[in-house]
Amino acid sequence: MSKPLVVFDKVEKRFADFTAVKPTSFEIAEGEFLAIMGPSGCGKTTTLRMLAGLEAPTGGEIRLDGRVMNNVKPHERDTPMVWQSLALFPFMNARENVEFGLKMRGVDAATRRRKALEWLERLGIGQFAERNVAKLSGGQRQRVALARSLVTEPKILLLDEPLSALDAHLVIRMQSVLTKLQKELGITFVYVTHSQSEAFAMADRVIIMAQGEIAQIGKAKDIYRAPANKFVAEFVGRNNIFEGKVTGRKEDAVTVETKLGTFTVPSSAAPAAQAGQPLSFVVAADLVQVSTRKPAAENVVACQLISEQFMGTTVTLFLEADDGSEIKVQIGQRELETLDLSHGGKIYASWPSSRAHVLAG
Amino acid sequence: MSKPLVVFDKVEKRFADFTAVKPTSFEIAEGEFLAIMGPSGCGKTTTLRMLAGLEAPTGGEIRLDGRVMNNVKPHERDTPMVWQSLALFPFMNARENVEFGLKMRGVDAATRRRKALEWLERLGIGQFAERNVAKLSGGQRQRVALARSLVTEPKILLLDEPLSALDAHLVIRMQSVLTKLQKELGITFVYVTHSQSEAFAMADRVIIMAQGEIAQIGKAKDIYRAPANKFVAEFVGRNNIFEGKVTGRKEDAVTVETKLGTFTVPSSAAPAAQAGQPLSFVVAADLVQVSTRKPAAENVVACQLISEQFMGTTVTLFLEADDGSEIKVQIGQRELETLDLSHGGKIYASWPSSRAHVLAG
Amino acid sequence: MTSDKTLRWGLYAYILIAFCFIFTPIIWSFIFSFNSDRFPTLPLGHFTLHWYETVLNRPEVIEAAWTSLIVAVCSSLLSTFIGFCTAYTDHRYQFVFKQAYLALAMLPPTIPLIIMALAMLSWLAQIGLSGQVISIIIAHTVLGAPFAMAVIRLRLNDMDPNLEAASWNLGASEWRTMWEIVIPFAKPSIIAALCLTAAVSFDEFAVAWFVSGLNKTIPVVILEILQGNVDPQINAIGTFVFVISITLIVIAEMMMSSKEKKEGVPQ
Amino acid sequence: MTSDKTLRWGLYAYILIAFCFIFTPIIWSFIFSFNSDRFPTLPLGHFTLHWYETVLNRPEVIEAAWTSLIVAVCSSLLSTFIGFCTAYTDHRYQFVFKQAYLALAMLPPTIPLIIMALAMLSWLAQIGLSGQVISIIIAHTVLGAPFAMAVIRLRLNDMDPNLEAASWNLGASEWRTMWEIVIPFAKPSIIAALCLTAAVSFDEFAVAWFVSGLNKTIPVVILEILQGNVDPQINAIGTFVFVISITLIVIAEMMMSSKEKKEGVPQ
Repeated sequence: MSKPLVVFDKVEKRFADFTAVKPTSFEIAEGEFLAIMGPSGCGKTTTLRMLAGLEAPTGGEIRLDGRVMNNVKPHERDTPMVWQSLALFPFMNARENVEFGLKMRGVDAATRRRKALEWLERLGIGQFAERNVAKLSGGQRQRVALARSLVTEPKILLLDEPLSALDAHLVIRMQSVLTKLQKELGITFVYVTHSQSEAFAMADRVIIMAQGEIAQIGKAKDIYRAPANKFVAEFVGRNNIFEGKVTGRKEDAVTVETKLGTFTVPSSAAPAAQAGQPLSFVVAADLVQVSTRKPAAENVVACQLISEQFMGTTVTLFLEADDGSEIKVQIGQRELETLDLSHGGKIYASWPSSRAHVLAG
Repeated sequence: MSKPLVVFDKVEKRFADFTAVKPTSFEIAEGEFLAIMGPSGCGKTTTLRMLAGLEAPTGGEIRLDGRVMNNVKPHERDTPMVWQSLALFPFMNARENVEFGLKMRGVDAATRRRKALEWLERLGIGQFAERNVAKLSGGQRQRVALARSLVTEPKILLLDEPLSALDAHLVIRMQSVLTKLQKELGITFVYVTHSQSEAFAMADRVIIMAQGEIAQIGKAKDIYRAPANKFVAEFVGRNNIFEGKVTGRKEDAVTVETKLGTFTVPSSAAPAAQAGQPLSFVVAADLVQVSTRKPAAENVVACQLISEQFMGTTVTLFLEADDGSEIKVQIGQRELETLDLSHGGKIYASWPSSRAHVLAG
Repeated sequence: MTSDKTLRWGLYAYILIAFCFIFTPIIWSFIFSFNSDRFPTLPLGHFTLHWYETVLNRPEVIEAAWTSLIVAVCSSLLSTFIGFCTAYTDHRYQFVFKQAYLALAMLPPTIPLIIMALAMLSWLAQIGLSGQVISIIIAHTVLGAPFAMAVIRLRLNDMDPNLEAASWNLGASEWRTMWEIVIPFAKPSIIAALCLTAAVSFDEFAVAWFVSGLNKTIPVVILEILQGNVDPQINAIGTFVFVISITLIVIAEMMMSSKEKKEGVPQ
Repeated sequence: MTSDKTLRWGLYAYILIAFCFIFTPIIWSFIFSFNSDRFPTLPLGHFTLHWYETVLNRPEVIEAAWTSLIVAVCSSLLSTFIGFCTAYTDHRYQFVFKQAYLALAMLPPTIPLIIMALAMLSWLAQIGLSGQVISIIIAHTVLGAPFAMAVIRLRLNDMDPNLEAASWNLGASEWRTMWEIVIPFAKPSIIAALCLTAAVSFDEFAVAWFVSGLNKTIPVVILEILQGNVDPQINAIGTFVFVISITLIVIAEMMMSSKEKKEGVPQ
C-alpha cells in the first residue's frame, strides 16, 4: 500500500439530536478505489461530505495529503464530487458546465474551452458539447458530470451514489467507464453506494458502515467470504445466521445448540469455544442443499417452502422451519426443475459442517 | 384445463394515435393464476383495464363467464382490482375501505362490518381495522387493498403490479400470501407485472406481451427453457443471442456462420435447416463457460472482461468480443474466485453445441 | 457562512417595514376603537365601547352589514360551486381548447378592479341591472370563482387518479363516486374556497362601490362615513371588518395545509 | 360517461357568466374609447382617437401617469429585492420562529385593502408622511413583496439543493455562487416578480387614493374624472390601464411557466 492520501483520525459528526458518524479512523491510499457501503442512514454520505467540506466534523481530524482540512471551506479544497442528482447547472450547456471549475480558478477562456472539449471528447460525448444538459440522456448527463469534476485534474474524486438513477444496462456500461478511467488517471476514487454489486465490481477495498461505525473494512472477496459480524453477514447477502450455545467439543467439531436444533461447526473455525459459551455461525444460501427426502447429512433442518425469488438463472427459495424462522437456499433454475417442490410439502435443508463460518464475538 | 372463465376474442384497443393492443385472443381458465408480463408500454395494463371495463375495446369481444362484457360499465361488473398505487380511500379507516364494495351493493351495516372484520382478520391485520389507512405500513396497506377487493367474493381478481412499491423482503412475504390465498379461495387471479421473479414464482401460466401482441404464452418453465423468439429470449433473461446463416449440415450438427465466428447447433434442434437459410440461436448465460486459456471446446469466442454484476452469490460477467458484441456469462461467486480474471486480459467463452436453443422463425 | 447575516437581514428588514406601515396602523386603529378620546392622541383616555355602540345605532351600517352578509354568502356559495365544477372538469377530462378555456377562467382576478368596476358600471346600466344586489353578487361570483377553482384544483391534483376508478370498480356509479369519494376528498379545499371567496367578497370595495346604488356593502359605508368627518367610529367598523376577514382567511389556510398531514404515509 | 356533460356545463356556464359580466363590458368600453359619439349608443359612430387626445391634453392625467410610473418602478424593484432575500433566506436557512416570520411576511395581501388604506391614512398623518409619493411607494412595496417572495420561492423550491454545493465544490465562493448559479437560476421568476409587483402597484386604488394627497396615481384620477361627468375619456384611460396591466401579467405568466420546459429532462 502506497502512502495514505486521506487520513480520518477519530473523526466524529454529531448533529443536534443524533450522531451521524461515531469516532472513526481509516486511511485511503493514493490511487486506491475505495467504496463506502451501507444501508441508508449509516453515515456513509456524511463521511463523504465531511471530506468535501460540506459538513464540519465535530471531533477528530481529517488530513488530505498531510494537511489538516477540518476548517478549510469547500471552495478552497480540491475535492470534486459527482452527485447522486448530478447537480448539473441547468441553464448552461455541457461545455459550460465542464468549464465552470476552471472559470472559478481564473483560467482564461481559450484554455478552459480547449480543456473542456478535450474531456468531453475523452468521455465520448464531444458532439454534445453545445447541447443544453436538459436535452441529454441519463448516460450522457452522467459523463458531463464526470468531466466537470475531472477537468481540474484533482488528486481525488468523490462519488456519491452516482449510478443510482441509471437503468441497469447503463449501470454496467458506466461501471466499466469508471474503472477504466480510474486505472488510466491513477487518482483516488472514494465511492459511496448502497449497491453491493457496484462496490464489489469496482472497488479495491470496501468499507461497510452501520449506524455511524465501520462494521468491516477489507477486500470485497474477504467481506463476502468471511463477514466479521452479524450485521455484515445480513447486509452482504443471502446468509443464514444461526445463534446458539456451545454444548460440546470433539477433536474436529464443535456442537452448537440453537432453537432449530443441534449443529456442528469445524473446531478449527472456533478454536477457543468452550461449552456454555454463545456462538453464532453463518451458512451462505448457496451452500445449503435441499431435498424432499431426509438426507443423511450432518446438519439437517425440516422446512416448508414459502416463496421463491428468481434472479436471472438463480432462484432463492425461502423456507420456513417448524419454529417459524426463515432459511434461504440459492440454487440454479435448472437444478430447481429437477426437484419436485410443491408449496406446503416438507423440504429438508442440509449442509456439511465445513461450510459454516463462525462469527467473531 | 377446466372451462374458460375469461375469453379474449380478437380484442383490440386503438387510441387516437397508436394501437395499445393489437387483435389478441386468449382464454383464462377458472381458478387459474395467470400472469401477464412485459416491458412498460407493451399493452399489459390496457389488457387488464379492458377486463375491468375501464377501457372499452375498439374491436373484438371480451367474454366473462359466457357473457359479452364489451359495453358493461365498470361498476356493473364484478371484477375487483388491486391497484399499483393501491388507491385506498385516504379519508376512511381500514374497515371502511373494506366495507366500501359491500356498501355499494346495498349490504346492511351490520353484515358488512362483520364481513370486513372477518377479511381483515384473515389477512392478519384485524387489530388495525379502525386505523386510518395513511397510518399503516406498506405491507399492511397492501393487505387492506386485498381485503377490499376480495370481500365481495368475486370469481376473479385483477392485480395491477400490486407489489411494485414494496421492499424486496415484503415482496417475498406478499408473494406467499397471494399464492396461499389463491389456492384456498380457488378463484382466478390475473396478475400484471413487469417483474419476471413475481410472475415465475406465482403464476400457473405466463403471457409475455410485446408492443400490443402476445409474444409467448405458456408455463414459466417452458418460457424460460425455450423462448419462442428473440424478443422473449432478450426479455426473459440473461441469454446470448446469435444470428447467422446455415453453412452446412452434418449428421448430428448444423454449422451456423455468425459475425462472431462459426458455431454448431444440434441438428435435432433445427431439423429443417438448409444451407444459406438464416438461423438464430440462444445460449443461456449460465450455460457458458469461461477460462483464461483457450479451451478445446466446439464453440469458443475470445473476449475481454468489461464489467461484472453481483446478484447474491451469482456474478454476471459482461464480456466484449473482438467485434464489439456483448457476451454474458453467469457463474457463482465462489467459482469466480478460482479464476484469475483481470480487466483487459483475454478470456475465452465456450459452450457445448447441445446447449444451444434454436429460435423459431 | 458569511452571506448568512446579509440575507437574513432582508427578511428582518421586510418584517420591520411591514410592521411600521401595516401592522402598527392596524393595531393603532384597533386600540383607538376602544379609546374614549375623540381624536387619536397619547396618553390614551379610558376604555370604552362607545364607538361600537354609536356604529350599531346607525341604521345604514346595520343595513350595509346585512347586504355584505347576503352578498358574501351567495357569491361564495355560487363561486365555490362553479369553482368545483371547473376544477373537476379540468381534473377529469381532456378536450380541445381546454388550455384556452382555463386561461380565460383564471383571468378575472388579474384585471385591475377599478377597470372591472368601471366597465361593469356602464354595462349594468345598459342592461338595467345597475344598483341591484344581484349585480354585486354576480360581480363577486365572477371575481371569486377563479380563487375557488385554484384552491380546489390544487387538492384534486393530489388525488390518486385511480381513486375514482377504484370506486367504480367496487360497484359505485359515477354520481355515487362523486358523493362518496370526490367530494369527501375535496372537502377541506371546498371549505377553504368558501371562506376565501367570502373574504374576497366581504373586502371588495371598488366594484361594490361603483355598482351598488342603494345597496351598499360595509366597505362602501366606511368610505362614505370617512367622507363626512373623521371619527373613531371608523376604527370600530375597521376593526370589525378586519377581524372577520382575517378569521375567514386563517380558516382557509388551515384547511389547505391540513391536507399535508393527512397524506403523509409512514413507511 | 353520463356525468360528463353536466360537469362540463359548469365550466361553460362560468365562462359565459364571465364573458357577460367582465369581458363584454371591457370590450365594450374598449370599443367606445374609439367611438365618436359622446354617449354609448348603437349603431356606433365613426372611428376616432379624439378621446385619447383630450385625455393626453389634461395635465393632471399626464402627471398621474408619471406618478404611477415612478411608484410602480420603485416599488416593484424594492419589493422584488425584498422578495428575493426573503425567499432565499427561507430556501437556505433553518432558524427558530421561521414559520412565524414567514406567516407574518405573507400576511399583507390578506388584509382588506380598505382597512389597510384607512389605517395607513391616520398613521401616516401621525408621522408626517401623509400625501408624499414615498408613502405610496412604501405602501405598495409592503403590498407587493409577498407576491414577489411567493413567485421566487416557487422557483427556488425547484432548485436541486446540491446545485449550490456543487458550485462551492468546484471552487466558487458563496457570493460568487449567488451570482453565477442562484440568480441565473431564479432569473425567470425575478422578471415575473418585477412584472407582477409593477402590475399590483399600477392597479392599486384604495391605498393610493387614501394616502396620495396631491400625488395622484392613474386609478385615483379615473375616479376623480368619473365623479365629474360621464365621458368617453374614461374609456380611453381605462383601455390604457387595462392594456398595461394585462401585458405585465402575461409576461409574468410566461416567465413562470417557461421553467417547466427548461426542467423537462428527456429519458
